[in-house]
Amino acid sequence: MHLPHLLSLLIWLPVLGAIAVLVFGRQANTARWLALLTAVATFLLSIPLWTGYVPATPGMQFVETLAWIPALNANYALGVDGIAIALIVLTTFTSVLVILGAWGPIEERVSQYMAAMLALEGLLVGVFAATDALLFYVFFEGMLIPMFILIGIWGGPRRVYATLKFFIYTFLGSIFMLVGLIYLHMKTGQFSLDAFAHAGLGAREQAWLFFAFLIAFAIKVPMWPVHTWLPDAHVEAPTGGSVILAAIMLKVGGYGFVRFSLPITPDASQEYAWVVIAMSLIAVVYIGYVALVQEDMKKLVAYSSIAHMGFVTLGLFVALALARVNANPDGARLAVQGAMVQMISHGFVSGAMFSCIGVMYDRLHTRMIEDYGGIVNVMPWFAAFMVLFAMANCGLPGTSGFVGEFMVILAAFQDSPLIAAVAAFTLIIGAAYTLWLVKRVVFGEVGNDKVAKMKDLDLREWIVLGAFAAGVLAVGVYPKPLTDLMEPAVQQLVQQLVLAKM
Amino acid sequence: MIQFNPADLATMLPELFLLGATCAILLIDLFLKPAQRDVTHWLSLTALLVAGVLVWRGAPEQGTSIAAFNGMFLRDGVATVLKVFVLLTTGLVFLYSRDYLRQRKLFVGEFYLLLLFATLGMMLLVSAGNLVTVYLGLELLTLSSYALVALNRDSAVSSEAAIKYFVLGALASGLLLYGMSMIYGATGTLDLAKIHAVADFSADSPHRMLLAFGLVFLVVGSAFKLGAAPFHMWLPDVYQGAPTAVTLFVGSASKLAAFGMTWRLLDGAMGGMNAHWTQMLGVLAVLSLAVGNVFAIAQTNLKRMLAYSTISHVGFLLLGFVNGSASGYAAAMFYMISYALMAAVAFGMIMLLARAGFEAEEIDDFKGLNQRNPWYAGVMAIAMFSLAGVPPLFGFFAKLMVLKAVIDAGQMWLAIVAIVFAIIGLYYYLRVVKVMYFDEPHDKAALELPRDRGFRWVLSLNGLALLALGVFWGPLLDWCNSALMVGAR
Amino acid sequence: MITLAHFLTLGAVLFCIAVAGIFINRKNVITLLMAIELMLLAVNTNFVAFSRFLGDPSGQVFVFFILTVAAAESAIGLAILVVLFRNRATINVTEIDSMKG
Amino acid sequence: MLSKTILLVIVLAPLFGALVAGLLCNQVGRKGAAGVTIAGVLLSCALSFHVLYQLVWGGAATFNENLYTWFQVGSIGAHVGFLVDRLTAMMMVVVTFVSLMVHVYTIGYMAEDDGFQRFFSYIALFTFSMLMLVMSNNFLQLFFGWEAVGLVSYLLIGFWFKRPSAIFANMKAFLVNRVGDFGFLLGIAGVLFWFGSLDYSQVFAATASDLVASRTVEIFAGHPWHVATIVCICLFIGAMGKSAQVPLHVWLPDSMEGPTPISALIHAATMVTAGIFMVARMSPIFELSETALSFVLVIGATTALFTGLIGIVQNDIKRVVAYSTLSQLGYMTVALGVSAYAGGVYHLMTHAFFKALLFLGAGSVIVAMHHEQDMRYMGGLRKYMPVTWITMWLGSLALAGTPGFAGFFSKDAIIEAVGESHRWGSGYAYFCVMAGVFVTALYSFRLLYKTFHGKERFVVEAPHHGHGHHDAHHDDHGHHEPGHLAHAPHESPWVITLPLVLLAIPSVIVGWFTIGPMLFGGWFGDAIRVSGEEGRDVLGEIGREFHGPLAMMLHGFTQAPFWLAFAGFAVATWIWLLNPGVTERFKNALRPLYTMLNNKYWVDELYQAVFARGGIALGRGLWKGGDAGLIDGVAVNGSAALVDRVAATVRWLQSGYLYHYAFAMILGLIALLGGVWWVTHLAP
Amino acid sequence: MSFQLICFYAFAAVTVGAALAVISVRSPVHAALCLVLTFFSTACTWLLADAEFLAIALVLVYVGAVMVLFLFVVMMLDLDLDPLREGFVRALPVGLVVAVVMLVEMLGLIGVRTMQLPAPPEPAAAAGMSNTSWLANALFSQFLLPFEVAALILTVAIVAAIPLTLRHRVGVRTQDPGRQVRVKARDRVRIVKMAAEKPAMPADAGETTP
Repeated sequence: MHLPHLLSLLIWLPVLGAIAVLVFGRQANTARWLALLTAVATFLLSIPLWTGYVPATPGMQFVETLAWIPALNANYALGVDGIAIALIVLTTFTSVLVILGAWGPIEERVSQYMAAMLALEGLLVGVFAATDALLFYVFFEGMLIPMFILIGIWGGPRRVYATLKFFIYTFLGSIFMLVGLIYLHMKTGQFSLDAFAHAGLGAREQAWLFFAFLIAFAIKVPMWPVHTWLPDAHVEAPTGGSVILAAIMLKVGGYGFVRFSLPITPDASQEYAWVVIAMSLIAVVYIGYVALVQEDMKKLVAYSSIAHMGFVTLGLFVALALARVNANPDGARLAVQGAMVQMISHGFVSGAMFSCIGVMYDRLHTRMIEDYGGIVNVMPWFAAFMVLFAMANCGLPGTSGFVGEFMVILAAFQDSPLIAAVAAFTLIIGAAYTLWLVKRVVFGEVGNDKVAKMKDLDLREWIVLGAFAAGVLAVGVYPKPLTDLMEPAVQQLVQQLVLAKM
Repeated sequence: MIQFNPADLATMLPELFLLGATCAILLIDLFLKPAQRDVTHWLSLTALLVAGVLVWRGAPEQGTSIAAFNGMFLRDGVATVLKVFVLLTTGLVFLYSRDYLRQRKLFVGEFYLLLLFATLGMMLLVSAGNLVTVYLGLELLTLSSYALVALNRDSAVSSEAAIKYFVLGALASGLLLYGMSMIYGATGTLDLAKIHAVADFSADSPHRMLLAFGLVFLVVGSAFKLGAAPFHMWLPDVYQGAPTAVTLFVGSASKLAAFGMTWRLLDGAMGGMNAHWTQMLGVLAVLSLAVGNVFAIAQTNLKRMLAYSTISHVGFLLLGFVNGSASGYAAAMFYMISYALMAAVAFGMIMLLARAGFEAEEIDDFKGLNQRNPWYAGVMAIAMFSLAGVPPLFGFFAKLMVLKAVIDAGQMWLAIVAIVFAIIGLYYYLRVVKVMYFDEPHDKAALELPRDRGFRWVLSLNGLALLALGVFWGPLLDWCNSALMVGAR
Repeated sequence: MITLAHFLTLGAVLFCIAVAGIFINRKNVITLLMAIELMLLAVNTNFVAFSRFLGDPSGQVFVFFILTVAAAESAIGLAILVVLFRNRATINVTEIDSMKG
Repeated sequence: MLSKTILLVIVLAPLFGALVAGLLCNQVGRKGAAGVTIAGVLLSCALSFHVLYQLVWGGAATFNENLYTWFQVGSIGAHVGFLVDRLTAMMMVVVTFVSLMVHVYTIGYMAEDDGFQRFFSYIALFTFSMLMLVMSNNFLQLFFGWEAVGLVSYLLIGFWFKRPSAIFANMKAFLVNRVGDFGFLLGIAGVLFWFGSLDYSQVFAATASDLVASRTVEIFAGHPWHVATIVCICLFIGAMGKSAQVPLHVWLPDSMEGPTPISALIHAATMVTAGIFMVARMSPIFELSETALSFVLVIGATTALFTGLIGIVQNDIKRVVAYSTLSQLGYMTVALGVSAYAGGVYHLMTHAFFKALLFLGAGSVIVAMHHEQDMRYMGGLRKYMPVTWITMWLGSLALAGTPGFAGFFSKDAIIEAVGESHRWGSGYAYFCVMAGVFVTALYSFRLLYKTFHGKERFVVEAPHHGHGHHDAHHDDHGHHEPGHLAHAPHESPWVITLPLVLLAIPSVIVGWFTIGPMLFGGWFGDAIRVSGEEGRDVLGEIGREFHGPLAMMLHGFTQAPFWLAFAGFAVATWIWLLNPGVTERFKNALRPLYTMLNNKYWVDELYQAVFARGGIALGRGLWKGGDAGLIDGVAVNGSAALVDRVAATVRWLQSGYLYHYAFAMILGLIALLGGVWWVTHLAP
Repeated sequence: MSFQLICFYAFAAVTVGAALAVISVRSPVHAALCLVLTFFSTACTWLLADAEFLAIALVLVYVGAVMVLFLFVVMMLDLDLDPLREGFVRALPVGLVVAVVMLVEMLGLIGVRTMQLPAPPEPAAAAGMSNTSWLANALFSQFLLPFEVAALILTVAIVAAIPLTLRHRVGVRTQDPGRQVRVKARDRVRIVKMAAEKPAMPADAGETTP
């Protein structure tokens, strides 16, 4: 089955749904059901994307092209490869769960919340589907607006600071990229990513462009030292916002590296790979230690997100060295695959962790670790899920958290055992902060009277966490379908890296 | 001996019609009772509409320019585009301000007449083919504007704004004229095209200095009208002091005309010296960006903040000029149009919230608007995000085009400066959104909307247009491009 | 023999006096307006001189228009001044600063 | 021929049981949970025996097949598959058998615990994980099993999650293991990189290549290292974590916070020996590096002696056994270090039986004592619980290396192998293992005497209040006065004693008929490879003098180890049976030594200070200083504040004065004029 | 040095002097009068440039109309003069410096030395007409459009200035001849019929929404 304009549908269906929710969603329940319906429909529609993808055919599939701005040669051009499909399906999947998760906790201005979520979903799909740089940029930036609103309206007490910081930080990064894109347009006369990759740039140009892209995507990922917006944004965001932010929005940064930095500026990326690698490693170690001492659960998970996303950037840039310096394309593919799997996995794991925190927050209205303790006594099911996700968070084999880290470390070792050693430090520090959190929150005697009154998961929460758990385990036990999906794209990317050498 | 050519009248038909209509309204209004002022309102709108149709219908073929009255008046693509949007924004001013004026006892014929005269001046200005027409068109516009700013006679701030505007405007006119005299001296003609043709910019030319000297004054005059730093000082006070309806006009339509004037003077007449004036405008652009964005942060009055935002937008606009080629001007024009439409929404929102005795011009007056009326909060948010240049809204694409023009010109550092200030600018636009969405309202009750349904509809459409043009901005860009690619010469 | 330079210098001097006037008279709006009239006079002198030395009438025509507009401008300007005075009971520039920052 | 189906059933049966018992705990109830898991493990155990039989007597070939591909990226593939040879089969039997015993035992031990089903789920899950570990045919799956057993160990140590000490211990165990895994993972990465595959058979095949064997790498410029050394040391670091070798041994004693059955299963018999198994499995790689083996040897020897010493001063019955386990693991490691892999694995097997027995026996005592674990409040229990007493004696004799008992054969072989070895560090190791024999006997008999002999040091209170030991199970001891029991101790039910008996049998006899083939008969075949180099194959050397178990036993009586053990027995008897009061004198005489041992060489304190508190301090510093201070404070908020301040200060420029506005215009004009003048006149 | 040049210098000197006085005298009235003088003398210099029409127009328009308006306003506003002069001395140096810098730049830029052109023959005379008709020829042919616009501007000035300043004061008793003439008998006497009850409020016609 090959639906025409499937990608457009996936982008605009949620957006239209958002409008519909705003228009018809006076009643909170109408808004909820409408939003859920849209999200589920989008998710179901995204499945043919996976099943219809032909791995044997290289390049973009489900291509749609429509002239947009003829004067600039900018097109409404969509297309996906395996990497994008994986991320799109992750997006649609998570969106369903997020909307489900917001069923009870969001009581004020429900329609606006749901609409923002749906709009965000559409824009995120757009980011992953766009093959025109301008279109990409529009989606890339456009999603800041609903997120801004989400954090700002339904967020915590310092939401204004957090959301402004979030918006300005990310805007700062991306606008430098815009300059880079315009420059590339000047060179090529179009905005097609494909054309950009064949622009024939000189070393200096590449270096400038590389850093322009780096700022944009490093902030989005986020990498140390431009990460400080993330903990604040997470802490203040409502649960759904945190989930979307961690599970998908951060992926946009990693995806950007794959689509922009590596193919367009391969030489500069190679030359400055050490910068990114160093930043990634610092992210793993430094952020790991910072996460260790957090007193706010969300902040802790936010920091752990940063550390985990460090593996994504590490993998991508190690791949560069492997492909071009060490003449080890297989290692490079492993590294890129690792990075990609890590993105998907982190989508599940962080989404699940934030959902868990959301479940607790809904009951006690605090995110402070010290306010909890001994949850397992009153919420055994919840505790089971929480421990599972915690284990995934510290990369236990059998969970998705392991796969990406494993692949990246294996690949990094092929570049330099030292890099691998520093990266592998996450095994220790990651386990330390996660388990310490679990120890203080889940285990032990019932912490206080309020905890004693907590109710275990209701069906809705069970479904949300269960779905996340299924994702976590599925990828952990059998990642092959995922890696096979992405393999042609990864192979193409690595080939491009090798061939594009000046 | 140069003869009068009746065909010239046909060329000027829209202006002549508007003039005739204005005079008719002037007479009709005299006989209207205050309660019948709506007649003037609708007549004025009709006049604008008809004039717009005439502009549109009689537009010269792409790439051609029709000169009338011995080159005094030019009808070309740029003139068409700018006139259409001048008429459009003026129409918005009328539509938005009726209730506002009525509440303030300003619902008088003079408002309409002065605005129509100003429109006439703008149409003349953007069509000017001669320094004299430039000057006269400008004066027709500014004299009306002075009076409009002072329209609220009983308001101390209005008259303060008016006197500031007047004195500085007169000074700017004086400077502009001084420049014109120098240009005239160097070339012996007042016709823009002839100046361009005759002017000898070569290094050994005896007139080179005179031209350069004149050029500085022309730049200053244009910069004043646009509101570029350091010739911007009048702008915040005038924006704040003028009745919001007038601010809307000064901030949208008259900026379009100022763009037209700048383009006519700098490219039309002094195009041969663009190596010089692009440098000057580059400096002014950076200054404007800095001043506009930094000062805006400290504001609590929304109108004043928008004034500084205007200055920063003018900085962006000037960056388009820095490119010194048709694509740059097209980008600048595109930018100006986008700005005019965004400003219209912003000021329209202020008027929407205003009631008798309550100006709604403090940022805090927008507190919790989303809870009181989500729709209009959304409209305002669109305007703010658009002004900040966040895609997929119109303002972003305007910025994109200008940045592209700058980068194409090889002025990468200007582009960097521009975006750095754009980030600073983001802060104060977001603050408005923050106030509307994240703060609790002073008054929980649903917003009391003006009864003028047309106002509400048009304002909403205006806001949505920012969104729609963010998606379908190609045609407008093409229009701007085609107007300029073969425009003046 | 009167040369163009004579007139231009006169114009420049008048212009600079006008500028100085704006700088020195920081109190009185009316004097500011007069300084601006001086400036226009400088402009007009330039135009007249150029017109004469180029043998072209358009410069003088321009002066004609400038005179016309200046008259209209004065009328409006003084009207505004009157309005201001009615509202504030002063035309002292140092006191007209309710809007700033 | 081994059938894939059988192997799958062996693995999946416990998993199925675990899932049923865990996910449907409320539906299946206590009996259901116990039943389904025991059935699963029983099935596994029986089939494991079948597999062993097939391999040893049925002439079945080694099974090595991939089941499914985990991922395939380019030429790099990761699979899930089984490699079943004799080594594996032996491990499978040990694991499933001990596991089965523990399952049965648990019915009794946990009878009154709320988490009954959960416990069964965990131990069945553990069995699954351990089987995955041992049956793996590649490093990935090995690592999976490795971590999975770690996870279950984590869950089980913290089984009584209300106890602060338990949830501290489980975290500690996991983290210390993670330090080992850190090395292990790097080792795996090295294997993949340098040996080109994750598959055992391919890796081992690659070791034959000189290109790989002699390859060096400069991780730090100027210091070429053999890749085999790096890989082996990294892998062994993993083993150090899992098998609790010094200095990563600290978690094992604390793991005694878990219920006793899992101490027997996980922390004595199976999981902790995974490291030994792994090194033995990797023998072809380890054989490439003398350096790495010496490292293994020294670590193992240190562990063997010094942890045993701590065991002497412990009062908690389980901790004594735990330190004994540490020490025995050291022995196994020493065996690996001298290339006597078969010796290590053999000791692993015998140790599994008698140590499981000892733990279960200790558990039996603890149940009888109403969860009192302190030996100072025991004594004279033999008359209350004879079966436990006897089986414990048998186990202890085996542990101490009494000739004829299983432990004797395995331990003696190791000691002899060390004596035979000329590897760097073997001298030190020989001293350690010899001294260790004395120490082993000392703490073993101390335990027996303090527990079962002498006078009763507990008081039985009249049952004056109605609550039995229902909640005492997972309550800390402080609930009662120490040594005050509500009822008199009595022998445990059959579900507890039966496993004791069933474990005691192999503890006594298994050595007799296995030592010959397993140690000297090349029983393991290709599974364990020792380099043919001169003097490397120490077991082969010893094997030449081996003339059957009886001869070995008799010969044992003439050897130093026996006499050392006997000396230990004698000293123990003298001190703790005959002159109980003398201990205080010894304590005072050897105060510094005692203090040192009692504090476990202060290793815990050191780690606590450096890693735990140091890490937290570092984290706090980075957070407050780096993130909040520098990045946010200076760069982010700082620049925002700067802009704000600039905005606030430049506002006065817009003074509101008309003439200032005019000034600005004129000044701008002058500046532009000047600029133009500069450009046209002055600039070159 | 020709007579014309001497005259020019003389008028120029008066112009400059008077202009300086405009900006420096205390009283706005005096300033305005000085401005008149400036205009006069400038007009004379224009005469030297053969711009007779404009010279006369300047005097007529400015002196006759604009300056009278100025004076009228100055007197009408009845200013308190003292505070308006504060800061004069303080600002003087700044003003002087700025003016001198400006002058130097302007003269330097204009390149006065290059402008020593001798005057060509008088263009109007060369064309065989008076200055006025020379001007008029240009004005009513070439500059027809601007001329009309200029007219428009004057209209705007009226439309703008009147409503700003015109004020119907309440309570001021003035005679209005127009009304007096238009008066009708029934306006003088009105017979009021008092209704017994209060009439209903009339609908607010002007405020309805179209």
